[in-house]
Amino acid sequence: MDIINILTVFILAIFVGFEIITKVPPTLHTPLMSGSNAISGIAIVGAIIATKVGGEIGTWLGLIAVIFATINCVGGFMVTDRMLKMFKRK
Amino acid sequence: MDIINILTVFILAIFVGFEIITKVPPTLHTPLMSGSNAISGIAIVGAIIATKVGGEIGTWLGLIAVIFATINCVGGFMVTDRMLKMFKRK
Amino acid sequence: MEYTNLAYVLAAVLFILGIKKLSSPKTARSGNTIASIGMLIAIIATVTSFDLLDFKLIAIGMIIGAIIGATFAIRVEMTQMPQMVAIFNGFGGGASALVAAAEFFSKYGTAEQTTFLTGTIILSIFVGTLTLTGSFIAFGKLQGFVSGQPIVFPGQQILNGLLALSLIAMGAYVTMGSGQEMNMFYGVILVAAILGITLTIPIGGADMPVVISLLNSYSGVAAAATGFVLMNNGLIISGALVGASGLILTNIMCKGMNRSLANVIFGAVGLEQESGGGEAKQISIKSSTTDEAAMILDAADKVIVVPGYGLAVAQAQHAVREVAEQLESMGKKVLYAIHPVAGRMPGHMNVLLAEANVPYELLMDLDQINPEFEDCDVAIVLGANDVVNPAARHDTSSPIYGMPILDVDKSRTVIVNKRTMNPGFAGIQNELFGFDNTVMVFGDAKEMLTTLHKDLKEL
Amino acid sequence: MEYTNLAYVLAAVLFILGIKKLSSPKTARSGNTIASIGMLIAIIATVTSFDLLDFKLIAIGMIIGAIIGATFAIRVEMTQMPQMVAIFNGFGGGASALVAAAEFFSKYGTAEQTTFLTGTIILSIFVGTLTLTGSFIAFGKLQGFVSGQPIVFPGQQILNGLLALSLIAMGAYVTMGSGQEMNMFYGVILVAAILGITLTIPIGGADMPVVISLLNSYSGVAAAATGFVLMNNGLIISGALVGASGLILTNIMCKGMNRSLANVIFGAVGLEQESGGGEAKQISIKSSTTDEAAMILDAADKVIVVPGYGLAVAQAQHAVREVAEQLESMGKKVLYAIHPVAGRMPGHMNVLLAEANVPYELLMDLDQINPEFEDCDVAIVLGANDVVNPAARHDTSSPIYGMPILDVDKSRTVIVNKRTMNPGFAGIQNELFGFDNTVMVFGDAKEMLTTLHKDLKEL
Amino acid sequence: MIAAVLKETNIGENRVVATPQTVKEMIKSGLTVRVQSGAGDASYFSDQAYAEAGAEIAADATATVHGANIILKVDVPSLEEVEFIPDGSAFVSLFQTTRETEKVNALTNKKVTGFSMHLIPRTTLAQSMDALSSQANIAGYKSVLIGAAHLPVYMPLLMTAAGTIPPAKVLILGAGVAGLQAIATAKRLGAQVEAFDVRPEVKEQVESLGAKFVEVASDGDDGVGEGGYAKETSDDYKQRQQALIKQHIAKSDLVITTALIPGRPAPLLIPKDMVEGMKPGSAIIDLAAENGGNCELTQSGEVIEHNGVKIDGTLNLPATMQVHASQLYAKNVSTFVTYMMKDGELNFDLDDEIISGAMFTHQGEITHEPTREAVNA
Amino acid sequence: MIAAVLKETNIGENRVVATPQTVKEMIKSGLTVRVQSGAGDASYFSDQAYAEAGAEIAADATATVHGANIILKVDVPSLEEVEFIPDGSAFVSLFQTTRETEKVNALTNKKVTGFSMHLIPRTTLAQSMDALSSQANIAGYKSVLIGAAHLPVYMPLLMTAAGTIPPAKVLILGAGVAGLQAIATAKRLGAQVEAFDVRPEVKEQVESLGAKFVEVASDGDDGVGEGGYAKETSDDYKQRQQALIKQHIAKSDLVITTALIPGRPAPLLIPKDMVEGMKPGSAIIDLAAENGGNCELTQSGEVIEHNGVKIDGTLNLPATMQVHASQLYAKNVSTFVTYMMKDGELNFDLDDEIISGAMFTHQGEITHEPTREAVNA
Ligand SMILES: NC(=O)c1ccc[n+]([C@@H]2O[C@H](COP(=O)([O-])OP(=O)(O)OC[C@H]3O[C@@H](n4cnc5c(N)ncnc54)[C@H](OP(=O)(O)O)[C@@H]3O)[C@@H](O)[C@H]2O)c1
Ligand SMILES: NC(=O)c1ccc[n+]([C@@H]2O[C@H](COP(=O)([O-])OP(=O)(O)OC[C@H]3O[C@@H](n4cnc5c(N)ncnc54)[C@H](OP(=O)(O)O)[C@@H]3O)[C@@H](O)[C@H]2O)c1
Ligand SMILES: NC(=O)c1ccc[n+]([C@@H]2O[C@H](COP(=O)([O-])OP(=O)(O)OC[C@H]3O[C@@H](n4cnc5c(N)ncnc54)[C@H](O)[C@@H]3O)[C@@H](O)[C@H]2O)c1
Ligand SMILES: NC(=O)c1ccc[n+]([C@@H]2O[C@H](COP(=O)([O-])OP(=O)(O)OC[C@H]3O[C@@H](n4cnc5c(N)ncnc54)[C@H](O)[C@@H]3O)[C@@H](O)[C@H]2O)c1
Repeated sequence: MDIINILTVFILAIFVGFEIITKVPPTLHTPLMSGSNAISGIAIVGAIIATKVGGEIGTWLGLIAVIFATINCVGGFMVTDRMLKMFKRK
Repeated sequence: MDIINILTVFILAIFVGFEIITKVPPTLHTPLMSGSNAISGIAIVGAIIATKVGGEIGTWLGLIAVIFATINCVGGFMVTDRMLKMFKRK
Repeated sequence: MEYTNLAYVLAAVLFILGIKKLSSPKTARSGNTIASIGMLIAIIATVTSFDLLDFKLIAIGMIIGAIIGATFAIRVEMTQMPQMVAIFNGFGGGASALVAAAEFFSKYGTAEQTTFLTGTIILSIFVGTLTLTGSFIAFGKLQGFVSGQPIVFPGQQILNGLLALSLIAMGAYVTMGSGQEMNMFYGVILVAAILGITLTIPIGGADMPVVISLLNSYSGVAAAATGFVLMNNGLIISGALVGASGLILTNIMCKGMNRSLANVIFGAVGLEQESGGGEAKQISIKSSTTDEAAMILDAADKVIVVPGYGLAVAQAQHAVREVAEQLESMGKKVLYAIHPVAGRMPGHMNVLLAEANVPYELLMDLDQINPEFEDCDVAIVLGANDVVNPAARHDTSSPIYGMPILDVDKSRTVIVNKRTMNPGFAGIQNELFGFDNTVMVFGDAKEMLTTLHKDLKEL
Repeated sequence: MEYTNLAYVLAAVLFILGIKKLSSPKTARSGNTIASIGMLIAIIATVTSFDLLDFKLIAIGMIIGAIIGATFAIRVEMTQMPQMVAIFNGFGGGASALVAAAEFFSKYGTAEQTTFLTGTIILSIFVGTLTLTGSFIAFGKLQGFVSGQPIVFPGQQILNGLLALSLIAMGAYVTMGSGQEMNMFYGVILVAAILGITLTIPIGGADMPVVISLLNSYSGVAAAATGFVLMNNGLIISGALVGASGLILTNIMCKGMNRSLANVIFGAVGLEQESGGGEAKQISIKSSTTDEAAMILDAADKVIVVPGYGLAVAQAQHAVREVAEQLESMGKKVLYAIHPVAGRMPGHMNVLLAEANVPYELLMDLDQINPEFEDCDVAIVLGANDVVNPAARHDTSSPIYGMPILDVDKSRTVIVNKRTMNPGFAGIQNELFGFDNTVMVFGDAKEMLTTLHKDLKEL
Repeated sequence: MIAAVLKETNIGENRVVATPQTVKEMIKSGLTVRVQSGAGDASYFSDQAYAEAGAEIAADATATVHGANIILKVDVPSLEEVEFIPDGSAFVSLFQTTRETEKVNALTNKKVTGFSMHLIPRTTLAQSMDALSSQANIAGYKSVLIGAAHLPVYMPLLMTAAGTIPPAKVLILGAGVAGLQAIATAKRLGAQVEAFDVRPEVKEQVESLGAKFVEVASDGDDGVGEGGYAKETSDDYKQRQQALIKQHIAKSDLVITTALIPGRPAPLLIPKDMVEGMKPGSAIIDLAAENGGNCELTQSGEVIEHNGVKIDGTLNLPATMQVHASQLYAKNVSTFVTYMMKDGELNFDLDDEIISGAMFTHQGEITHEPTREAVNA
Repeated sequence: MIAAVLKETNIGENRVVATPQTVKEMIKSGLTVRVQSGAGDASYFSDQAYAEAGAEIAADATATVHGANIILKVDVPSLEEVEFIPDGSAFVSLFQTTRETEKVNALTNKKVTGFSMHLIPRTTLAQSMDALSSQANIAGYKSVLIGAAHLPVYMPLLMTAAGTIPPAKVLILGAGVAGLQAIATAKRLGAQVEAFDVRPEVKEQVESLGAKFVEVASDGDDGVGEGGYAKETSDDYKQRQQALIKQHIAKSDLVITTALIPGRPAPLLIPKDMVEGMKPGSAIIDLAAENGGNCELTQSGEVIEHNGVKIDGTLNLPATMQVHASQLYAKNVSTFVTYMMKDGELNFDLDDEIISGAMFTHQGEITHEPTREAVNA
């Protein structure tokens, strides 16, 4: 994978990120923030890889990273869901 | 460039395409159509490449393609500009 | 190769920004410029990236293309814009198909001819050719070369289905790559060309813009497919962009016409609606929408509202005040012209507008307002008829000859709203409706004003 | 590798869809689910793509993380949501930094340590660490561990500037790769951590949500940087997505607070605004915007409008009718509750609403309307005060004790619009404004209703 | 060419046929205008104002008409007035030609060219001369004010600390110009307004003012109607219509009747039994009182009470709003007179629809068919 | 406990102090209600309706009050009426206690507990008993109807074929309850309405009805004012205010004055010279005529004309809208009476602001300070 290619992907992803959010009612600000925060838990992918490719120190750092990233993902998605339950129409 | 990568780019570009257009006043429908049509003249890039890599038949097909694509680009952008001039506020 | 790809990404970014800007009236023109710069970058990057290019050939091709394109673009009349777009679009689709074909011929029989390659080539040729012929039919319909009426015959849908099926079969056959491929390949081209025609021909002239928009989306798809053929990021991104945004735009246009896409494409068998009514024999009118009216009003500085009996019938007094206030908030000067006999009782319009709390200061009587029409940008006539009939000024045979009327026709543009072409109280036709500077917006005054209000806000 | 990348693309698509859906109330919950499915796919793809993974270790890590995360998520009170988000976000940033660090250690000194790699590692560590410490401070502030007041000291901006400069210098040094790098590497981590703290600590509690959103965007950037480190498409796309959308969201939130981002980050030195007015001593109120009001109304089926003297002062009779009609067009039942003494003369509200042509049938007097509040979703109180003061029902010491009032507080939600917390004619405070189911929207009734009307249309 | 403006002689007639403004207009068209002293007093136009506008002021009626070519008045002339009108001159006033046959004859005998403002065609072109419209508009407006003042109840809906006041119900019978203005005025005051008229096109006009049109629901399934026969059993329809009106009258607080057809007896819309079905405290304003009234019990020129129902037959409401009534009527008349002026001369163009329409005697002949019939009857 | 409803005796007083509806309410509170036969006739409430509501019908006044604990009336009682009121009973009516001192004395002597509906405190809580508001509201409404009927011109703007009619200019002096309702009604009729009041907070209220408040522009630069002295030279200010009002009156077609302060002489707002500055054909409705009038020329109870300006001093406008006036007033009274009922007994709780506020005599003492001052003066 060359850098240009990956940059292309990066730039396009940024555009998508900019465009998908246009108008959000204020009540959804926190849930949206929380939900997209959970997505940044994608670092877990890196963490898993790190446990393998990083040597011993990598393994341990990777483990902590896995824990951290999992907290982020699991906590993030769950807390978002809790918040959103409140908005459900009766 | 592997196919997955190029697919990634393709998919992301589609998302961008879907997202960038949200609300267009009807008077801009035609200019917008015309402008984005001019962009599809990007086929000219392919046409240029074709003149080189396509052998003799490729050269000639490529030439016609270059002509076609250029008509699309040049005509498209110019006609769009003409239309848009009308909307300029006094 | 690296900087070329970088250049493509840059071009794509400019396309994205360009399209974005094109969707707002204030930035549209710069958007077009930005996109064209993107195109320039992409072309330069391509030309400079290959060493052995036949620059002369390419230059000749580009010059020829540019001359043709520019000539068309400059010569075309404003009213012919849609067909211009159609024809340009057709060329774009054609170019993609040609490139794919070139690739097919050059790789045909070599080891490089993978299934993926052939598949994308077939796709590119199919979509590109269909776009080409479809666009040309659209052009012909709008230009009057082909009947603008929907051309329908029994079994049309079935024929199209069969064509599509055979196309898929042949495409698959070619892709799988077993014997006799060349014939099949030509077959694909032929059937795609026919399908482009048969799919477009049953669609009526009024629906053409939607079809052109759809074909525009297709030409993007064709470019993207060609991109896959050539494994070229620039083509892929730009093509996908145009394909996707074109689809969205098509959808928006359909919604604007209150129809679904399927309805446009397959519903052509239905009836074309007649514009205008039977009564208006000699007058040829221009009928328009509230959108257009909103645009016209947006460009105006001084607007005069002319209420008539129809406004009262529609009970649109509040709606008209809301529109007027909206216009005022947009910085325009708005006045109301009250004709002494508008309505059905003396002072009818006063009662009506007072109910909606229109300030007395804005109401002008005939003597006050008539000089104002001279430098008025838009007069908007709402359910008034006899009181704005210019025949009263010059047609001695008219039963209202000699009655002072509101000189709305003196203003730059006149927007007239009424439900039909039926005459008013005096029972006489109104030539105003056919004037060059008059635009009719049909519909109940209240509904029309409500929509207009929305449209003005959305400008 | 190929299917892993495909899975990442799929995950990214699900993230995109998820975020999109999260921005509309109706689809938000399914959006969250979709995003979490994307995450699951990404994890499974990663885990299964390496042969020699220490599954046990990873499983342990994930279980520990999941337990901690879930416990937090379940235990937390609704009011503590923002700090929860902050702390989760910190962990995310931390994880990215850790991964980058692991990569640094493993590649340190090897041939694989290119400038690009080191540069992205430094970036990832810098942003990740800053996110970690900054988020923890934000958490502390909201949770009350650290003072919610802006903590400012002279020279703060200068200190931050110096820290940032040194960070850049050290980062560049490491990237260039000349001697003593390890120390410098630790230095980057340390300074980034400090910067996270010093940048966050001067920001007041009220502005925290904006800061959290910004840090959320940062954690996306950190993930993307890590993606570059690992040349991993999944991380890059998702990270870029979160980074960009987070920035947009931050901007939207700033606009909602009528401040610029720079103002939030650097303007902390200014004063915190007090919410509410001096007079309302004991009552703690919830102040909100027309957006919120529109959302609340959107979810309602039955709405009762309660006009008072303030509506007349604002001359908002037409505006209220427009809002009511908009609500009706959205399928809601709208009634008007007319209190016998609302306004300043008998029948004041009738005169007012008749002027705006509100149909008589919708006007309900006290006896008719009070039972209706029981199953009313939203009562919207417009410039009324005394006539909705619940003290009249129970507070024997109140000068209006015994007067029948409109029981707006019986409805599920009460939206109260007035300009300030000033009392009405009777000169007494109104406890209604502090009720749990009451939301205040401050402002002139006409302006508020006009904006509300716009917001309702834009829902 | 001299135009003479006479002072009105009828009691309660406060209007005047010309205002200083219209005097100016007539002078501009080439006429000499002579105004009888005091003609405008009741409408607060002083002799001085007329003089300033360019009129000659004449001391009395005889002096005013002396040598005049066209004589202008609001009301029908008395027989004495006809006496001193110069032979062969023209005369313009509100003239119910089919009722005042004696005076028609007198004018004919003097070879006076008589014009009645009542006879101006109701066309779009002639609207600015349409005195019937301008005066009926006033009557419609004023009738509501008077009616509202008669009522022992409020017109608008009011929700007050002492209870909720429901809006008054007002029913307008006959929705011509007067009726429509009455609708508008009653609506303004906040009443619930309904109206009825025999002309079907009026429904739309009534609704254009936000009021309800009372009509027999067209229940297509009420018997026959297949081949169309028995469809137009207008008797049955009329009866149901009557019954419906009776119902609505019974519920109404104020009924205003406007079916005044100039020159003909007013149609009877409210017989005695309907009045007796009304609530005590309600009121009827009968704008057709002059021609016999739309209500059976109406006493021309009087306000009576029957079973607690006030029935107001006051005549000539426009004269009670004399300033604007005069202004509008004078404008109608001056537009008509100047319309007939060609090159400084009065020109009775018999081919002109408006001029011949308004004319009822000319050169000793009765030119208006219905008038001739009435005179000969 | 018996409540007695008397028939009114003043000429033109069509109201009645109880309606069948309020009779029911009073009975529900534990009272026995006795109604004098014919009491409701003028307001179209029949004896039968009262009987159906549960009231006893008594043949005459003496029979009605016999043994009654509380006696209810609209108007102040005549001295004869006071005569037959049982000693020690309670009495409720609209009573200008500072003017009718003789009657106050008579009631005191009979140890009658007197309540005046005029004295009900103007608080939010007491609004449902506030007869001053309910009756002033009617007066304000009716004054515009009468005023509009007086005018020789239209109220609204009308653009017609016979010319454009400008809207009438209406000026309201005093924007209390009556004034505000007058503003609203005149606005409804389409007039251009301005108002003036001495209380500054009224400006907002006037504007809340869409009318213009007349005030001296606060031109900060008109002389001194630096250190604040000469700022409140209220004399100068007042003078400019007067001059301004004079200007506005001169331009007005209709002026309605409402500065009626119960029990006190009305302030003089329009001296003769201002009237003489008005246009002929304009009119003044003086709602304060009862207490001397806001206009110098007002003749109480009469409509006069001065230099072409009508000045209407008609008294007791609420009585001309007797159905609703009675309904509202009766509701005020019954709310007040039932408010005093505790466990089936009348309870004159002197600690209660409303009860003690409305009371002027009790157990042979005058309890209302201004009344005592007036009696002793
Ligand atoms: N002012 C008076 O006192 C008085 C009295 C009687 C008669 N007139 C006569 O009435 C006429 C008044 O002139 P005018 O221009 O006001 O009216 P008009 O000439 O009668 O024309 C009214 C127009 O409004 C349109 N219309 C009706 N309902 C509508 C609705 N719901 N939405 C939109 N348009 C609607 C009608 O066309 P569509 O059907 O195509 O919609 C009609 O052509 C004059 O001829 C005048 O002489 C006046
Ligand atoms: N009906 C009658 O006959 C009559 C007569 C006299 C007195 N009163 C008394 O008036 C009161 C009426 O009650 P109410 O609830 O109608 O009025 P209220 O209690 O006087 O309250 C009106 C509220 O409207 C707000 N307001 C003023 N202008 C506004 C604007 N432009 N936009 C938004 N809000 C505005 C004010 O708050 P902010 O200043 O914070 O905006 C005020 O608190 C009762 O106490 C009644 O007794 C009634
Ligand atoms: N061309 C113009 O500009 C113009 C101007 C004014 C009036 N007009 C027309 O003149 C005509 C008459 O107007 P007008 O106000 O003088 O009418 P009018 O005074 O003659 O009659 C009043 C109304 O009473 C109605 N009526 C008669 N008999 C009735 C009955 N038995 N029951 C119920 N209603 C009954 C009539 O239909 C009419 O609407 C209308 O058609 C009107 O449109 C035209
Ligand atoms: N609490 C309640 O709910 C309630 C109900 C009704 C009235 N009120 C209050 O009662 C008070 C009086 O109301 P009202 O209608 O009985 O008033 P009113 O009849 O006593 O007086 C009418 C108006 O005339 C004004 N006025 C007096 N002298 C004047 C002068 N020289 N020039 C101009 N204007 C002059 C007064 O300010 C008042 O507004 C007001 O404050 C009103 O708000 C309160």
